Amino acid sequence: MNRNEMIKAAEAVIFSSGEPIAVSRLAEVFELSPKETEKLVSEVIEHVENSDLGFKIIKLDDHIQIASKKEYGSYIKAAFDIKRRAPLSPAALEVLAVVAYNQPVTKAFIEQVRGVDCSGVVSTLIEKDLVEERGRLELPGRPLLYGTTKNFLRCFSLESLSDLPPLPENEQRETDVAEQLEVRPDI
Amino acid sequence: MNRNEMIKAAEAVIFSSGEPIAVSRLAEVFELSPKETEKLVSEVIEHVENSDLGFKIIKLDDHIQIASKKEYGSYIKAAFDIKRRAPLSPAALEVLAVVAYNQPVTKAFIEQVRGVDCSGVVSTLIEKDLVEERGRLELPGRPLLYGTTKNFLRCFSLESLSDLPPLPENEQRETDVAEQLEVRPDI
Amino acid sequence: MENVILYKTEEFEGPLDLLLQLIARNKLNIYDIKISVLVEQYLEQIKLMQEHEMDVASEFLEMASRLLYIKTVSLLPKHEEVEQLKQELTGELLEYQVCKKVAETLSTMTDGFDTFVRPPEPFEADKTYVLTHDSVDVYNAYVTAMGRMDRRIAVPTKAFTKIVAKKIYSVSSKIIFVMRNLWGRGKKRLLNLYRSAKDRSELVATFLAVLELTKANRVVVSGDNDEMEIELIKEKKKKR
Repeated sequence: MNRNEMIKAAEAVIFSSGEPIAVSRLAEVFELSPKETEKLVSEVIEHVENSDLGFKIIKLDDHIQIASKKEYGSYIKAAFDIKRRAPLSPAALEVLAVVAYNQPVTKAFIEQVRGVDCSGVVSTLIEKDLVEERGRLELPGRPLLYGTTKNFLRCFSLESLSDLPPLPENEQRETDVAEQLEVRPDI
Repeated sequence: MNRNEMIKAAEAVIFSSGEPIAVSRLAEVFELSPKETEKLVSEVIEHVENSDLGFKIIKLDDHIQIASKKEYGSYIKAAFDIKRRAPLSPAALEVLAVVAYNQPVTKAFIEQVRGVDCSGVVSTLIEKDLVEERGRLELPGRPLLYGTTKNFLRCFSLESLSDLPPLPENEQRETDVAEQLEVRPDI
Repeated sequence: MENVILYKTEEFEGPLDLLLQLIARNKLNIYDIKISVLVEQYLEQIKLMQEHEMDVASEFLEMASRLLYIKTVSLLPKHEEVEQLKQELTGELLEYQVCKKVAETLSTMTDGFDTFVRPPEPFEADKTYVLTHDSVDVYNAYVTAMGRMDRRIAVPTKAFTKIVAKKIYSVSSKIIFVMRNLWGRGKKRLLNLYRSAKDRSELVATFLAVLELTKANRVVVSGDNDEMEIELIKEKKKKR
């Protein structure tokens, strides 16, 4: 592999790592001595620097990572804020509803109801501070339990969970199903 | 803000986002018209391209994202101990094909075409972020609809769904059968 | 061992896949399927799967009964229905063939999953949801989600009573029935065997029993249409 290719390969590796990556790891990947690795790292830094992009390579002790340049922070923040204003997806709203009416519930319960995997949606709801963890269920595997947050009450104009619109007739069946599935604890 | 600065700020935003970011979001952040934004995006792509780095900017539908270049994949896998990602099974590819060309589709439609149950395969494709939920069909039972993700476009080197290769020979018949089954919504 | 196909079940993506392979192997015309050839080989294959103690998915059995039904109907004096049934099958096979071809094309298009992206920058952003909704939105979403559950879970007990109440006839019981019928006279009109059948399930079981016995060289069926006769093969006549 020629030098240019090695520099680009190193850039790809550093880019793909969400966290700072140890310089020693690069040494292993490219089978280089510590000294040669140092040289490669400085060439990578120089290459990215010269390209004059919106992000740069930073070195922290013996680790290295790519980060956006501080001077563009306000734009990054603006982009995040816009994203925050995006409404919940229908799938997220359904998962939220299942949690709200049955809390505390396990992921297994939500998946049983919806028939599809919901890990991604649950993490998003936690990030948005609409759902939170509520301890574990005392069953084999000790699955995590989830419930809604105070922010959830605020976003849906509720003073308390008892203000949730009552369910028609089949509220009873509801409980039956939960018992049947044996994933919902009696609390 | 001069042009160069704006290009770099956009790069910072795209980099920071990690996941695909909507071009319309960039338009909001930089307060540009759709046309101006398109121009900005193509300048960003060109700038990163000319810098000849280990990663590049890719377009996915109306979103853009930074991704490592394919040719350095083996180094990334080595660095992060990623096992060779198992190729998709024939079943998974078939389900993906049905979803890609007919989206949004219900599980019932996929099963009709393939003649076998596909719940497990659909869940796997959702976990792999190749397929996602797309709301529900307004029919009794309100079945979930599925479509392909942006990650699907990236993994199959497509800029948009219109880049999918044309169907072999009986394309017409395809549509006829779909209508006949009456499970596909007109969208 | 006869000329059977030694595929494993895992090699078929489903009954349609198996049928396509049989059609290709026998160079059959997909637009005009020779149902008798197909039924025979299809059942052979299913039997092979069962012999290898493989879990034969219900879809394979469903297709078997569908093929048998088409064959049964085609044996009837009046069989306008056959063309339509065959056309439906052809349509499904063509559709599935397109699906397979596209899947193949797609498999050549992957980047080998060799490009990588990175997670968002750890940014001290507050991702707390800020929009407000009416509480009815949660209610509606819940009803939608549960609507699906009603079908998925609440259905079983009631919905299955009909199916459970219905008598299912096993092929083996019908083999005994056919043999018993032939034991005395050794020969009988085929239609008479079917006459006592009370429903489709029993008819199919009897039909399958006759096929099984024919294959095992215990009986021979001759003549055509309603003149068909079934005859018991005596021990000494039996081949090898």
